[in-house]
Amino acid sequence: MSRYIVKRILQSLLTVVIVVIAVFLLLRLMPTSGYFTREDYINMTEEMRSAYLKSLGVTDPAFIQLQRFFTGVFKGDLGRSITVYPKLPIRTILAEKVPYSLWFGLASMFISVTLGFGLGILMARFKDRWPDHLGTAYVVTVRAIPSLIYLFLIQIWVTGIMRWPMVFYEDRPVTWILPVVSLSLTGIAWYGIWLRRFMVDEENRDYIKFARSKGLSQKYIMRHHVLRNAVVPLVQYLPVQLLLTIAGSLIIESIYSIPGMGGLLVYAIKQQDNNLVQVLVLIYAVLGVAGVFVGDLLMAFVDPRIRLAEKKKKKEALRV
Amino acid sequence: RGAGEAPDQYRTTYATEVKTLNYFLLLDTTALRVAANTMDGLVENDRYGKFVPSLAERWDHNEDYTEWTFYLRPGVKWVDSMGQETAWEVTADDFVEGMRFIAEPKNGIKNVGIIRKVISGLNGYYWDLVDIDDGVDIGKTREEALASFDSSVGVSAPDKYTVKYTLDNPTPYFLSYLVTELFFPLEKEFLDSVGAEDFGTTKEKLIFTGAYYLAEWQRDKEIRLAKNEHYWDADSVNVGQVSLQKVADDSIRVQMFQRGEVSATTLQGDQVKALEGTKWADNVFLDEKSSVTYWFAMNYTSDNPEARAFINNVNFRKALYHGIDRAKLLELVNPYEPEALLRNTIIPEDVIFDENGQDYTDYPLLKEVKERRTYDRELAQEYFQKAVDELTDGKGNIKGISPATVDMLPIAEIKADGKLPVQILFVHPTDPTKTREALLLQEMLRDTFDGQVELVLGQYVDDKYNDTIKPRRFDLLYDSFSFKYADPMAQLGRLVTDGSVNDGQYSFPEFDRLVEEADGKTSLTDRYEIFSRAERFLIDNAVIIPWQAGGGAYSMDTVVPFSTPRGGFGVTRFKYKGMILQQNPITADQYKMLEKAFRAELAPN
Amino acid sequence: MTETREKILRVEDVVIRFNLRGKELTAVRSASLDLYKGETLAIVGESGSGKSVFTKSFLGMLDKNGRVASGNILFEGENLAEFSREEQWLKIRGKKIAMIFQDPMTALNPLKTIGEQIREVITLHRGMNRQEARAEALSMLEKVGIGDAAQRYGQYPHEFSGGMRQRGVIAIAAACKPDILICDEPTTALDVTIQAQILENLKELQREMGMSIIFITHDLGVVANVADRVAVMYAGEIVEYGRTPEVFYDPRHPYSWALLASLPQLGEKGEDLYTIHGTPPNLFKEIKGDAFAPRNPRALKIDFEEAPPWFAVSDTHFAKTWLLHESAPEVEAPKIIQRLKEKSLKGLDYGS
Amino acid sequence: MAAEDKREILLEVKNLTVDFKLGRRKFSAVDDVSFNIYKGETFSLVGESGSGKTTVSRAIMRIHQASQGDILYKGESVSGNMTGSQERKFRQSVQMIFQDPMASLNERAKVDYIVSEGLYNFKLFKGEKERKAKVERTLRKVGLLPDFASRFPHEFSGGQRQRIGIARALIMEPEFLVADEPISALDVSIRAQILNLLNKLKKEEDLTYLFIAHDLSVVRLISDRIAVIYKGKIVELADSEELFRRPLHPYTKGLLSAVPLPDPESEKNKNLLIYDPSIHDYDKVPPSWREAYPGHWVLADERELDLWRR
Amino acid sequence: MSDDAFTFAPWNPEAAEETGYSHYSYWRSTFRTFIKNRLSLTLLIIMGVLVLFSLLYPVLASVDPNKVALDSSLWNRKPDFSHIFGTDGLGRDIWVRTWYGTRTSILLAFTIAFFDVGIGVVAGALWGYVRKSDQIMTEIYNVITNIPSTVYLILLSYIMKPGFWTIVIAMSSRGWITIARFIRNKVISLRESEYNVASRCLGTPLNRILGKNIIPFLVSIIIMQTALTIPYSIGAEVFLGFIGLGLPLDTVSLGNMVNQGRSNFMLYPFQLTWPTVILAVITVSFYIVGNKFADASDPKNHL
Ligand SMILES: Nc1ncnc2c1ncn2[C@@H]1O[C@H](COP(=O)(O)OP(=O)(O)OP(=O)(O)O)[C@@H](O)[C@H]1O
Ligand SMILES: Nc1ncnc2c1ncn2[C@@H]1O[C@H](COP(=O)(O)OP(=O)(O)OP(=O)(O)O)[C@@H](O)[C@H]1O
Ligand SMILES: [Mg+2]
Ligand SMILES: [Mg+2]
Repeated sequence: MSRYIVKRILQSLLTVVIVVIAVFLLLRLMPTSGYFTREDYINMTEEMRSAYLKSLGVTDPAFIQLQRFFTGVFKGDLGRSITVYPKLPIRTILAEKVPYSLWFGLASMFISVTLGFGLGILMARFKDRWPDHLGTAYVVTVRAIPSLIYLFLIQIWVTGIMRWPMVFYEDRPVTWILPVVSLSLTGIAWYGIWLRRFMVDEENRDYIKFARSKGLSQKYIMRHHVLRNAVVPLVQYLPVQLLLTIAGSLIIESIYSIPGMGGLLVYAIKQQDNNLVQVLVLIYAVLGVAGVFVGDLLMAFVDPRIRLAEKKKKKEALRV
Repeated sequence: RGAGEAPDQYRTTYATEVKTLNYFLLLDTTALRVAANTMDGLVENDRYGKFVPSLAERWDHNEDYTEWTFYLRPGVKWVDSMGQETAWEVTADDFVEGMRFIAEPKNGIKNVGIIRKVISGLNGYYWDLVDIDDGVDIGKTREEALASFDSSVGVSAPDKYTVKYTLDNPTPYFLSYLVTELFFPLEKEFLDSVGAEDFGTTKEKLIFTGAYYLAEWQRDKEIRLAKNEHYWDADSVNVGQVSLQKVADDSIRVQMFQRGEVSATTLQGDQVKALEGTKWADNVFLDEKSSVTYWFAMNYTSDNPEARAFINNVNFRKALYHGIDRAKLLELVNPYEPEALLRNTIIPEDVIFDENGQDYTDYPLLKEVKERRTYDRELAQEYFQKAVDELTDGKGNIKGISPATVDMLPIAEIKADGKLPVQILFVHPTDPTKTREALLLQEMLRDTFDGQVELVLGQYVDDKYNDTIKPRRFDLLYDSFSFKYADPMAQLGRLVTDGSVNDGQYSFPEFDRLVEEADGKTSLTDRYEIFSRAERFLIDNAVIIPWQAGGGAYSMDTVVPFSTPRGGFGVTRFKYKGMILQQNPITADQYKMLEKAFRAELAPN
Repeated sequence: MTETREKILRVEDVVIRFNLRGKELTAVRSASLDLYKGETLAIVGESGSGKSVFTKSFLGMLDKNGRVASGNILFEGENLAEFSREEQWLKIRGKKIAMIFQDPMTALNPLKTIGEQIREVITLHRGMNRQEARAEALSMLEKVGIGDAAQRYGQYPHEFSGGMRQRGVIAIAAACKPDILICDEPTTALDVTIQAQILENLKELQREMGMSIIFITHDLGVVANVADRVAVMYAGEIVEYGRTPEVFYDPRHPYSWALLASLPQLGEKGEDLYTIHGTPPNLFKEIKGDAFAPRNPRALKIDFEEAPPWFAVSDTHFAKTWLLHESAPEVEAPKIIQRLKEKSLKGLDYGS
Repeated sequence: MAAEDKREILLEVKNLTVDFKLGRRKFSAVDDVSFNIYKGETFSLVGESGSGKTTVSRAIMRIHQASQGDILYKGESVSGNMTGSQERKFRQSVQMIFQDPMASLNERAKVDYIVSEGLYNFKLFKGEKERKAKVERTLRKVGLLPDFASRFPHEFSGGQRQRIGIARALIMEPEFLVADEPISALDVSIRAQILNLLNKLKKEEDLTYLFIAHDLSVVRLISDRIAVIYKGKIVELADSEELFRRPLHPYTKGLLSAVPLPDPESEKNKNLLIYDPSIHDYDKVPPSWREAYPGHWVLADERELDLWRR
Repeated sequence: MSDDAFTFAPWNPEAAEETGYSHYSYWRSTFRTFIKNRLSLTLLIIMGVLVLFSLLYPVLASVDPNKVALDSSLWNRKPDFSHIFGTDGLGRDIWVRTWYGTRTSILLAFTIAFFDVGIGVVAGALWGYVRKSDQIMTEIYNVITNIPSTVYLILLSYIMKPGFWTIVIAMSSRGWITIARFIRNKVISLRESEYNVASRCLGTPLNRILGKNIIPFLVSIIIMQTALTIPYSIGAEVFLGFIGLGLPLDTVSLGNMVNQGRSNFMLYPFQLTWPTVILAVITVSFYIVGNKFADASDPKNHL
């Protein structure tokens, strides 16, 4: 078991390293002007620029740069932003932004899970009746229509009708509602549809029939057998989603002006802030990999069939 | 006045985060706003545009305007981000330190070029340091060079409350420099305590002398200014708080105004039109124009051979000059009276006056330009035909050009076939209005030149300079530069060969010569006369094509008009000192009334 | 002798229909059955003949699209066929009538320990507290032949072998001491050796608890082992039933003959086995006459016209075939079947 | 014995071991198994689930690789690499019938294709007409109607599908057929059909069978010789009647005693023998393959052999 | 009852072999099951009509969707008879643009789907069939899925010039892997299935095993995945447009129209409404049709 964990951690590390290297190589395709603030660039002569690049170590072989990057990360030094927040330590930026994304993420995750599970249970219980159809319609809408459109409409209309401020103000709790709800919409659909599917699958299992023949009531079976077992495969995905809430949501943070992580990467890429891009990618990769890893551990914990020794990868991309 | 109590908070939005609030490094209007309101310089503009005392109580200058002495208001303390007075008083040394800071090349103060040749000794000092940093042996060590500042640069503090500037040339308009950030003071001890690197990167790393202090700076969310209770002129500050909210998605700004979430908004043309017949129509008024000028720049050294050939042909440039219906383009912004926004000259009107009070743009050579209507379809076609005759073999083949694929990626890739229509890459930002402008321009040229001029549209995603100008990935674009000080040199001096705003990299020795000649004159009339010839040269040869004035947008506002400082230079127009807010949005009638009253007050000044 | 015994369950003319995407399928057509207290009744028939559906209806366990269209299922003075609400069934299921399914691999909840799954029923039906229920569950595990019950109690199904799981399933079903235990092919998925052991356990359990068992299988060997009486089912009908020796040694319905005669165990080297041709009828269609007739080489013309009624062979042995009609021609059962009797006299068990 | 040796050996399995990887662990599903199959006989392999029967058959069919040992068909090794023409010859003359008729037919192909798949592979027909004729003839041979060719497997009952599977093998005109539990997934009433068919084909086509089953009672009817396999090892091998008459190994005995018989009388007196592997004492001397009676082999040590023979 | 009734009936063992089943064809049943569902049939028809219309419209109609009106009175016209969806801020006809935009978006989505599914199927088949590739493919899968899709899209769209093929490359270079994963799982289960073993025993060459034994079972997954990729691709185009990395703004696409219409939504709602409605109908149709097809292609749901 512990050997398996060690092995998995090493494997995850490998994945992270590969991701970072891939992105690192991609970044090298971009012009080096990303290492200057615009003003510096204009003011410097060509020689000054190359000297500056040299001092940054950008002209070193890729391998050396990577090594330096990883060493820095290892020592807890994430470097400084170049163009997005010139000279600001990246650690400071993260410290400012992560809490917003995290709290919104956690709140919406809580809502997604509770409402999503509620929806799933309702849909499974009233399978092929109107609650199921209604739920399906909701899921289809959320999944099929580009989220930008309905999120925007929700912002315009709901704030108009409720006379709420259009953007987020930290000191006004009503302005937290819409971002959190908007963030939860897809999650609710996701949990709902999968829980429904798993529950329906479970309900058709032989052991459920057997449980019924034992004289257990429908309610009891639903609660103690069907729901419990249907939740298990979803448990695996909770940690990834939880961890990735740190990454924030681009659209929602943008339209509600939430100073979270969501837009940071886009912005860093657009501004060619290579240091920042690299750190962010590293973080996302670590979060993703760690999430999957914790998910697997959790899965092994809740599902007695999975012994960690048999690395039984049940990592299917769930798609609605 | 609107009903109810006047609000105590001015709220507005900004779209991109400021990178630093180091007031010597102003990069965008948001930072300008903060600097304008948190920092006072020696002088300022009042609401009529007059230069009035600020940190300097009074000043004098020598006969030929080469020595200026300012006498400081004693007892003014620097204030920190809590609004508390610090131990430091604003003294003459702070102004010397400010100059020392911007004179240091390592601090990367971009705008220092504007005054390098004004303050005596500054230019030499600056380049010495640059040379030393580049490893050039100039017979001095860096320490020696730094030590020479006090003796060689024309700024000094004869006593605690006296600042003295020595200038290379007679500069009657010197006061207009003083409202720029370059002349703001800097407290050395504070700077040393935070370090030059970090100065201005958080609110704690700044101290203030202005009407407001920076009470909150939450990146990507809010910048909040609060009234400085220790301000020397606190009585003139009517609004207690200024809040700048970051709203990246600006499609909702008008909504936010209508719902009372922001104090002011500008409106695009179709937004104005859409408000027709609503209750908001009453609240729309046309703002004043600013001294900023937009012009079309052409790339004389483009990689696109077709465009290069045509742009280097004066007849073609004139064809564009007359063929672009600028007013039509401005209908997107101002559907009702687009002409009002046009500007035909490079130097703005109503800003520069000679000893006789004559407006520079009313000098005869320019007056004609200023008043002409440039759009002339027939004339444009005529010029175009001439250009075609000169540049093509008559069968639509452009002489000396073989087909090639021009790589201007990521902006565009052009298949130059060496034939008419001539393809010209027009580069514009991605925002919807600018995109529509580009499309309209494209259609306009197509229409005017019968399809022989084909605008290829390219967008830069974020940064005009880095994405297009620097890598020279454009044939045509519009650019704008704010007017820095009250002399034509401020713009024309930057438009010479290798000038810093010469985007097109053209070289017209005649123009360069005229500018040099003008700059040598000390008599304003002479000076302006020669400048007007130089400017006329640019326009006659359509080297660049002036387009429109900045500002002048349709707006809705709760700020009582004309209550804030007025002036075309430096940070003046961003100041909120004196600003009065009202509960309800200003109505157009109110605006007109106040404007009339204001003009009347202004006249005697 | 059977008459004196108490009839615990009486099923009369049950018809079961399924609705399958708009079409109607008759899975059980007028099947009747009596079950006596303490006996084991086996139902045999080929796949799809309706054995499972028929017995599931005693528990109200038909799939949602199925229903008992007519007939009575009489148990303890109530007609189960008329039950509609879940609460009614909850009083019967598990407590009075319990059921075991074919596949031990899937009948247990993989995420609960075996112990929990037994205890759950005991707590529910017998109102015991945790401790008592646990003790009871342990003793059940031992009864079905699971050694080391205390340790096994806390294990999950995947830690059990197939045979163990099936024992676990039996323990669960028997935990409430039901009056009737329906075993739907409980050993088909298991190896013969394990099957034999489990059958022993089951018989023992029955002796101890005195319950009646309905045993569904298509393995006649198993029937011979466990059953007191046999019912032969074909295409949703019971075509013959009687005491086990009667049906084995003197079957009367051609389908019963076919079933027995085609057993490889009875074959003789070099001789062909008796075979049944063709496939069972399509249940979507109305069946006219004897359902087996198209596959029956000795079918009479009347078999295609009219369904045969029950004919009594003895007091306890009945068959539904026109061949028993007085005007029917004399037909011999296949040779193989006659051989069974001879073999039986010799003692057929191999190798001892 | 001498007489036996003269019989032609069609297939020779020598010390066959097949290993599988289970995670990190390796385990031998088939462990050092040897037997010969003579031309024209039906050789049965009997054992409980998971004992390695299928693995043996698949090793013969070259689906699994032998980890050790050798398989010789007509004297030529078929367990290693083969040239194209060798492979072709082998594939034609050795065919397999599968356990589960539901799973062994391609649901998306018509019977016509399924049956002629082998013909296509080796171009065993001259024209469409000949192929059709072959398919029709083979279908008839297994008792199916020729016009079934145009249908899909879905439409058939288990017995019919199994016959389609047999037709698929038969059309190649093989000499040797491996039948892996061909009847255990079928309904009782249908098993007889398939057994009869296999018997008939054996005679008519002069086939040799390797017949795999888990139920001893079934194989008696059709086998000439029977091998009993337990946990990857063959524990006993004898002529069919001999084995039934005189089973030696306790496992074989247990297996025999457990077989349910369709006879209430004998079932009532059934005496179940349960095999307990711990009765062996193999710690010091591992068992070896010994001939207890002529042609009757058993896996035992010296002591056991004596004991059992008594 | 005549005595004759008790004589033996004629017996034909062959007739007994006749199956009771109707002639079953997988595809026919799939199709039948699919069209039985009225909703999916309706959506399929709507979808077909929309797709066909958008593909044909530009061929048949003569109005240039990019025709800018120099006359500003034609800008922002509300829907009327001459412009049934109204005009946009430059007087371009929204009806015409909607169809051109639909075509662009559909072509984009189809292209992405084509590459996604094409690469996904080939890679997935190899991944599933060639055991040795499993480890490396799994690692690739981990790497790709561990880079958040937006990050990846943004990076690539930025490095390449914004445009049709950039989006295609950005989307497909990532999207194929999930499809490959689906295919792999299916192939693995097929690879081990008995009928495949049977084919191997018959010496069937790999290409025919693939063609006859594997691919026919994948077709339903392929169709479904294709159908589901389409709404996703359209959504991605809209998203990229939102962050300024979408198709060039002078390209008429639904994403661009939505993003342009959005900026003036409160003022000229019709400019957003119509493209959105069409877009929603298309994405929802593909989504539902994809899912319903998946249901219909499952033999369990066949009659
Ligand atoms: N839910 C259902 N919907 C439709 N038809 C059903 C349903 N359940 C069973 N059937 C049909 O009813 C018939 C009888 O099925 P049943 O399961 O009782 O057969 P069985 O005799 O138990 O067979 P086996 O030996 O294979 O278990 C079959 O034709 C089956 O297809
Ligand atoms: N491909 C494989 N990989 C790993 N293990 C396998 C594989 N195939 C079979 N085994 C294992 O090998 C052992 C023997 O299996 P095999 O299928 O040969 O048994 P069998 O006697 O045919 O059983 P059954 O009667 O159930 O068909 C079993 O433990 C099985 O789990
Ligand atoms: Mg059944
Ligand atoms: Mg097997």
